[in-house]
Amino acid sequence: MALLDVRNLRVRFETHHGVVRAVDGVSFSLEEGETLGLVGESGSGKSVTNLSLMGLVPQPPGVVEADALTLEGRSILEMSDEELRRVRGNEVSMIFQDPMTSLNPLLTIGRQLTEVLEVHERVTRREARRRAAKGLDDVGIPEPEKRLDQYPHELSGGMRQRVMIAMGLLCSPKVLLADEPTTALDVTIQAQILELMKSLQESHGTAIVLVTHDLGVVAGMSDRVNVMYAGKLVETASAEALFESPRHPYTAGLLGSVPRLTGDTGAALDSIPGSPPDLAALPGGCAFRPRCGQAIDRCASEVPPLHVLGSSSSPRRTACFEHARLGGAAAQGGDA
Amino acid sequence: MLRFLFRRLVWLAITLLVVMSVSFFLMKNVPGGPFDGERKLDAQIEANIQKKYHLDWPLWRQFAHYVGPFNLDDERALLASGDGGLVLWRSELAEGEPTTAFGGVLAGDFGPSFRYKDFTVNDILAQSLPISMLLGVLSMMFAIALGVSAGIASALRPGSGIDLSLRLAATAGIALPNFVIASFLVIVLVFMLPLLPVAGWGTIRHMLLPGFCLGLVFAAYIARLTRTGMLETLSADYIRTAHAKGLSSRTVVMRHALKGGLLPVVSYLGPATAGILTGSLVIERIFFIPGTGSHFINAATNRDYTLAMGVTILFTVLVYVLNTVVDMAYTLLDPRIDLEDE
Amino acid sequence: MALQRVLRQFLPVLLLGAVLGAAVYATRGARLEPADFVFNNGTEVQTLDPATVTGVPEGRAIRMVYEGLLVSHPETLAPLPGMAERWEVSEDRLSYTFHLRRNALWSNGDTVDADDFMWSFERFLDPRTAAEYAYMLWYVTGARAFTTEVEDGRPRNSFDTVGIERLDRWTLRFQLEAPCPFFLELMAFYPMFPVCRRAIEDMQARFPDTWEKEWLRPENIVCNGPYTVKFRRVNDRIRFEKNPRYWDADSVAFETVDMLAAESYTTSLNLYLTGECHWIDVPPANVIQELRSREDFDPIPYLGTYFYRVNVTRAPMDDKRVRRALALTIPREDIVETITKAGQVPAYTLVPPGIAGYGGASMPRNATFEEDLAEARRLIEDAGYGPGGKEFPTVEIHYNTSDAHRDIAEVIADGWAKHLGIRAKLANQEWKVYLDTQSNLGYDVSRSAWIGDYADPNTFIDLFVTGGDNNKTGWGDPRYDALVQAANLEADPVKRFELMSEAEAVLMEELPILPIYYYVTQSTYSPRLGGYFANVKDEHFPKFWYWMDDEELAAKRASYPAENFERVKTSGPPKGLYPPADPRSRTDSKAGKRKVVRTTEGD
Amino acid sequence: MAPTDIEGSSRWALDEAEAKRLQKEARQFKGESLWTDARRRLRRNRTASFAMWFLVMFGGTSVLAPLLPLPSPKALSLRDDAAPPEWPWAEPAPLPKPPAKGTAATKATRNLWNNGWRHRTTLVVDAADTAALERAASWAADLTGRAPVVEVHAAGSGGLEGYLSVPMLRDDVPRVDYAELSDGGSVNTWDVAASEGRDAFSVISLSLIDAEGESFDPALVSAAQADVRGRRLRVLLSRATSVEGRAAWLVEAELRNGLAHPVDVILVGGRIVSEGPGLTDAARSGEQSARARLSEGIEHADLGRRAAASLAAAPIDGVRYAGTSYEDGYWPFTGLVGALDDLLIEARIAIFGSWQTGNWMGTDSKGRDLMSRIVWGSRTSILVALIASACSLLIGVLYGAFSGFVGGRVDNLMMRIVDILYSIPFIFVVIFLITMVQGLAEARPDLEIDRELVFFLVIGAIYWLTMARVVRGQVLSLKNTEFIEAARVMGASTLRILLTHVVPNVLSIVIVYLTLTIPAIMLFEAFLSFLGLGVEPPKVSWGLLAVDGTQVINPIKSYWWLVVFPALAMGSTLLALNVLGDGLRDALDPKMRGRS
Repeated sequence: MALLDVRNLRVRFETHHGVVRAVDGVSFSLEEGETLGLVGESGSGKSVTNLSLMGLVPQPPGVVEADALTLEGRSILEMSDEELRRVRGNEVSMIFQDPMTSLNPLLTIGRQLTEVLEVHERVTRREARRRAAKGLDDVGIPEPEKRLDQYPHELSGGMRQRVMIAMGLLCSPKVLLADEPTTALDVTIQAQILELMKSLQESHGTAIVLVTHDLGVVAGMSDRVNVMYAGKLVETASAEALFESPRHPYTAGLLGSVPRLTGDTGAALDSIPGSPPDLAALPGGCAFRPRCGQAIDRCASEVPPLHVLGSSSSPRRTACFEHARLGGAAAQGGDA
Repeated sequence: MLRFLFRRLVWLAITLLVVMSVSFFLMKNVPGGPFDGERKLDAQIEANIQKKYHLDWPLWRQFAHYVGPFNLDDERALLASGDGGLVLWRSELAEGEPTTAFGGVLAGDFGPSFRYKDFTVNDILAQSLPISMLLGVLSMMFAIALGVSAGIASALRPGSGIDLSLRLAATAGIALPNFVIASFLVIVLVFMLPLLPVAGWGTIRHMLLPGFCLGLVFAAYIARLTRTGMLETLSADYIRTAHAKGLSSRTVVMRHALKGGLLPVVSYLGPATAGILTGSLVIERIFFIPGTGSHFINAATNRDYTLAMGVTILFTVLVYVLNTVVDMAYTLLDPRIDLEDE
Repeated sequence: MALQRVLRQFLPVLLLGAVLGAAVYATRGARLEPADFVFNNGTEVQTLDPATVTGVPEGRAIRMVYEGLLVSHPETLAPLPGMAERWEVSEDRLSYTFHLRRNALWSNGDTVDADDFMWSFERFLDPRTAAEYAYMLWYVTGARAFTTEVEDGRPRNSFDTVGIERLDRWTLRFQLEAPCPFFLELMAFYPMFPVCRRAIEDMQARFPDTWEKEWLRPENIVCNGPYTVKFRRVNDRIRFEKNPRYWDADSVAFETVDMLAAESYTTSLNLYLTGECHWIDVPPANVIQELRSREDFDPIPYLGTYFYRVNVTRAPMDDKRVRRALALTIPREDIVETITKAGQVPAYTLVPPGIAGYGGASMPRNATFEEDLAEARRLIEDAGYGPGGKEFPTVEIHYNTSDAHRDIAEVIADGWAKHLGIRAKLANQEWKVYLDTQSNLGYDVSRSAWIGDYADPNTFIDLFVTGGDNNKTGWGDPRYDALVQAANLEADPVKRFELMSEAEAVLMEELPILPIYYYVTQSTYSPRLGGYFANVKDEHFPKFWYWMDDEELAAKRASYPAENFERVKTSGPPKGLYPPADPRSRTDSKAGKRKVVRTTEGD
Repeated sequence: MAPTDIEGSSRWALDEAEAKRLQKEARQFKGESLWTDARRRLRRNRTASFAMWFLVMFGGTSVLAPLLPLPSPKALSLRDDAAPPEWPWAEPAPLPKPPAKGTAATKATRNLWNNGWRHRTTLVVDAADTAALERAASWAADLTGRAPVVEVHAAGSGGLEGYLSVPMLRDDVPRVDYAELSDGGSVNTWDVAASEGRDAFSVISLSLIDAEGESFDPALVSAAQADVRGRRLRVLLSRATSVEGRAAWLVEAELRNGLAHPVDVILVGGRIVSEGPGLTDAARSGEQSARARLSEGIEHADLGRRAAASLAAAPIDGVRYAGTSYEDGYWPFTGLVGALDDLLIEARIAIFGSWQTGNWMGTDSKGRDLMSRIVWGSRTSILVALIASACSLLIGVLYGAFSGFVGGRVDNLMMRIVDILYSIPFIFVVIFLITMVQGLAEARPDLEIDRELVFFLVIGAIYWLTMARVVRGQVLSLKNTEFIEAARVMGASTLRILLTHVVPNVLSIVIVYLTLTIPAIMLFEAFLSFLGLGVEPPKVSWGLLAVDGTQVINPIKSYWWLVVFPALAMGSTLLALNVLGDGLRDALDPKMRGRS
């Protein structure tokens, strides 16, 4: 049984603009110790997917539905508030994008760390403090005891993200949802943090859902990658396979817009023309069609289903009618 | 922190000096005098009175005499006590010793009151200030308890019926002058349901109505500030973090949101307390409470120069101290702010 | 930083401590034992020093603790023996001799003797005391010079030049400059009350700087009246305690009396209605309508007139015809019936009625108000204003801020506009500014009032002599001055009043003032209060007060005139406070029947 | 990189189509402007838009007060007691005592008889005597050229009495008969400055109103002018706002052409339509005093007297002259508002005639209609709220923003100044300033100081302190945010940063604070007015009404309506203000963009 099983997850927000389908029929599963990358542009539904895994989508205006949304077989959707609370931070924890604003500026680091332990494990204050210090030590923060009494504003961004990670891992959760954990950090820190997460994953055996738009990060971290566009999964594959030959024009576009060190440095980066669609007013057919260079007539009328491709050892799926042609094109260097 | 306090103290001294001189010259330039009455006095009697209270001196001299530290009263020797030694403080004088060198505000003497001739300004303030402070504390407690809980309740469910009705009540509290509310409450709680004494000062029962009426408008303000502040903090990222940690909603609100949400309230407390002190005039009248509030206006309308100066100085110091306390409390609540920055 | 950390830790504790401390402090205030009798004095008294007081509220307090040579009868105000047992007046009415009683003691045990009086009068007149009422004693020879001739801050003359003489330890004699028919009344007037010389000199020695306040502190004050001061709370109350050393202590009923300083009329009424206060001096204007049918509200004429001063130095009010037109057009009936409501009487003279033997002179009027109006219009035209004539400038009615004054001014302005076509603007000023403006003649028409200090027309007539301190109109007339002068020198009371009436006639012809109405007293008091009488000066004397027992109350109620008064609940007084065993001093006062004054429309 | 590089480089060069596409994209991305968005969101916020409409309605009522058929807010109708509210359809409550005849309210016709708004001459006839009534009516019509209104009320003796009254508009004046005019008899002449010799001038007051629409003959005016004791005519006044069927400029032209002598000033309806060269100060002051005269209706009193005289000379059987009353009915406003009010009054009379509402909210103890006082009082209160809060807003926000933004020593100093000002007893400041202004106004009447305006400004000047503090605190925390840094990096000037970045971001707290301040200001105004430092009676404001109201709450008798209605008016307006304030805050909050 998968640790986390998501089938046909649909999240919509009912706003005055109309119904926004932030996530529309996403399915995936997560095994223990696995790292799943969730890639896409802003607004493609990655973060909402993540939040719905925690039961944190604000309702109303949000509505979360799924054929299955289970953690170790227990349905997250059917959990009571109390049960959800026990899951959060304990079995599933989350790291947010911006360490600057995600820590409460008015409370000490120690207080914010220990309260997780106090809530989920009945430990004494002293024990909680000890473990919090150890947690900080684990994520490579020097002088953890001293840090406990400091306030977030006294730490650098990287330090704060380390604190966030330490907080996320304090209760040894089974799943760590990392929502763009490195976006707000500079590159050297980014690498450290990623390295840290990887090593911690190994030591804790935690499964990670890594939400990012940084393909480099995904490549380095993930076992498998889900690419999302306009609330839908458009491609899912193992990291290597995906990078080798994207089978969806959007994936290809994403890859094409990553600067490379090799090859013609003077060449222009290929950007995907246009901008992400308004989720409240999606065009019929394939949502990517207006920006797609490969679109055919059928794309306008039908929503392409996820085609299963590849071998059973490395299963991959793509939601493009033209995936076969694309496979060849991708080999030519992502010239979409 | 200590440096901050020291600096504030220096500023307080400067502020006081400026306030004192501006107020002094202002009030002396307002028409009318303390001894004017319906009956105009014989010129000589008026001159006698003026002389007795040194109102015939040039302004600068009156001011110097008022501020001190040297006693400029010509009837008494300057600078020296009876035995020729220098006296620094009244208490150094043996009882019955005939002179003092020091007087004025700097020697802690606010002078005689012109209106309450049997009392010095010190006497009056010493009598009325504790009463006002008590009333103020009580109404502040009312205000904070009512205001903060109403503010939280309405911030947790913005747009709901509770929110709307609380906001309605808060607005009514602001819009209806407290004397209207006080008059109605007196009718209801004293005459229709004889629960509370009608007026006066003494037991805790005497304080409930005035405390409530006085605090109500501030409760309404605080409720609004709390609501705004809470809405702001509740939408902050760290609240989401706290939820993700698995904290119960109550803990999230009480521990994570409230502190931030109350920051605007804290900075409001300084002016609010000052407002309660001066704004208690009407409530003091209605409930017949011998507090300081009425002096703020009455001393001015009576042209009781010394008392007016006394309450002005008192008010300045109080507001100053309160604001300093609030600033300190602010830094204690919000670690990001450093007092040394100021 | 470290300090901050510590504070941060302890802030909640500190706050909690503060709150708890406040709560403890709050509950600490023990409940005050209620006094036997409580009355509202309306404001905090300025001082308890008889020499320097002026106002009515102060008078009430002074009478609690001091007694002068004479006291007044509570109803008729006739002089009764006080500190003086008996007195003689010389034939020429210029010399008064008082014989002190020998059993009068100060509350410290000292005897009250002529020295105390001599010292007190000297102090009263001394410019250094700066007594506002010093001029009241200027009828005594040399007194005026003693007060006003100052050298180096001291009186130039010795007190020997003043016509107050100590004949022996128990006898005093006053020599007057001119006959003063109300001199005995003056001797019962509170500024003339004595203070204890030894006690004050003691304080002067002990507190050379602050003795002026020290001797008045409750623990230091030495009194010779029916009560002593137990404690004072500014703006709250003065608690009086019966003075056991008072010479007539047997007839004093109440052990303790509280004098409140509640300024709000509504609060005062509320206190009265809840039984926490037994006598209030003024109820709120809007309940007077309701009160008038009750037995506890008993307005009677009061020695005061409400009038407008006219600035005769300004055109067009420098024209007598204009002033008369203005005076004729004031809707007095409307004012007393719909604004003041307490039974005030429309005034057409300066001197209020109620001074026995004084005829006075009223301003000439026509048979009806309509004819008055017609005459007024004619006068305005004669004066050259109105259609075809000059334009009448806007008149400003100047008054000090108060609802009652505003209401009256609105009605008068309305009347002038309606009947004369004169636009009147209202200008209210804060009290002291108002006084300043009035003294400097910075007004057109200014609201004024005068309450008589003693029951003699002189207290009113004297105001408007040319250049008088309280004239404040810029008006002056040699005829008037001569008549007033003559009256002041006249020994024959009848002739004197005639001269004064003539003077008033001049005033009413010239009209530098526009009389509006005469005051009434507005005291509201428990029907059970005995020894209390409404009188023309609204002065009340604590030594006579007591609680009626049920029998007496029933008798009092039975004596009400045919009009049915609404009975009000009277809270039962504490036991043992019914009339004292020896009601000597009340015998004649008790016989005094309740007078009911109902001012009615037109009859 | 230099801009020329961009243009020169083909790599960066955009073809036109591409540029358009990008622009379109940008537009799409940018969506709508902050303000459009705010407006949209405000419209969508139902409570806020309701509040806004409510306020607009209330403001409209206040501005259009003269148009509404309300009784006069100032005309007294003396009676024993304040009257409780009555339903619009209810029979008028009997008065506690019969009113003095011909002067005040009567039972059945209170509406007509509540003084104010019009001048009238009243005749008393026996209501039963129809013939007398008719005689009186025709006599009145003859005299005035206007149909009288008949009112009937109970006479004191139990019978009925008819009151016949001739309602007159404010600008109605006795018609000047041209025949009369030619012999100079009825031209009113004020020798305003006659005694001053050389500068002497005359003011001729003529009625140009022409009820029957007869033509206006300037020649007659000219003739009259020659009649004026041979003096040069300096000012020509007309008391009519217009001549029927004739534009003001036409009247002016006619006057000009028709007059034989030069005229310095021509006034039509109290407004100067033409100024000649030789206008002296004396003439100006004469013009002013004459203008003040215009609205007073003394002419009508004259009519009344004429009527009385005529009746006395030739009595009509059963008809008695009762009196003449005239009243503006409200306190006049100056300037534009005054001009507008004149128009509105005329519209009111055209629409409603003499009908006016009953005492739907009761009356005060002087018989003035409370509803009317609330409506008219709103003018003062809204004015004070607007002026004072605008004043406090302007000073407070700029001062606070500057102080907070500049920071450091300047900030410290500026805040200490606020502390000092905060402590100085405001009451002395107010008394001092008001006394000063009064003195100045007396010394220099030519400055035309509006005392009330000054008073409002003083209130505003007192209330900016807290605003400055609030804003400064907010700015202090904004100062170090990235977007301000960004703006600074981009070289924006301090002022620009303040105005475009800081101020909009403190707006939400400012709005909240403002909605809290306005009620305080209204009450403060009442308090100061009570001390004699503010508006002068008979003018009222809501604050004054509320203060007056509380004095009537007591256990013996409570005139509840005198508290409830003013409090309701004030409360609902302030509630609407608050709701609107919240709505505005939400609408302006960039973080709330796109949300509901």
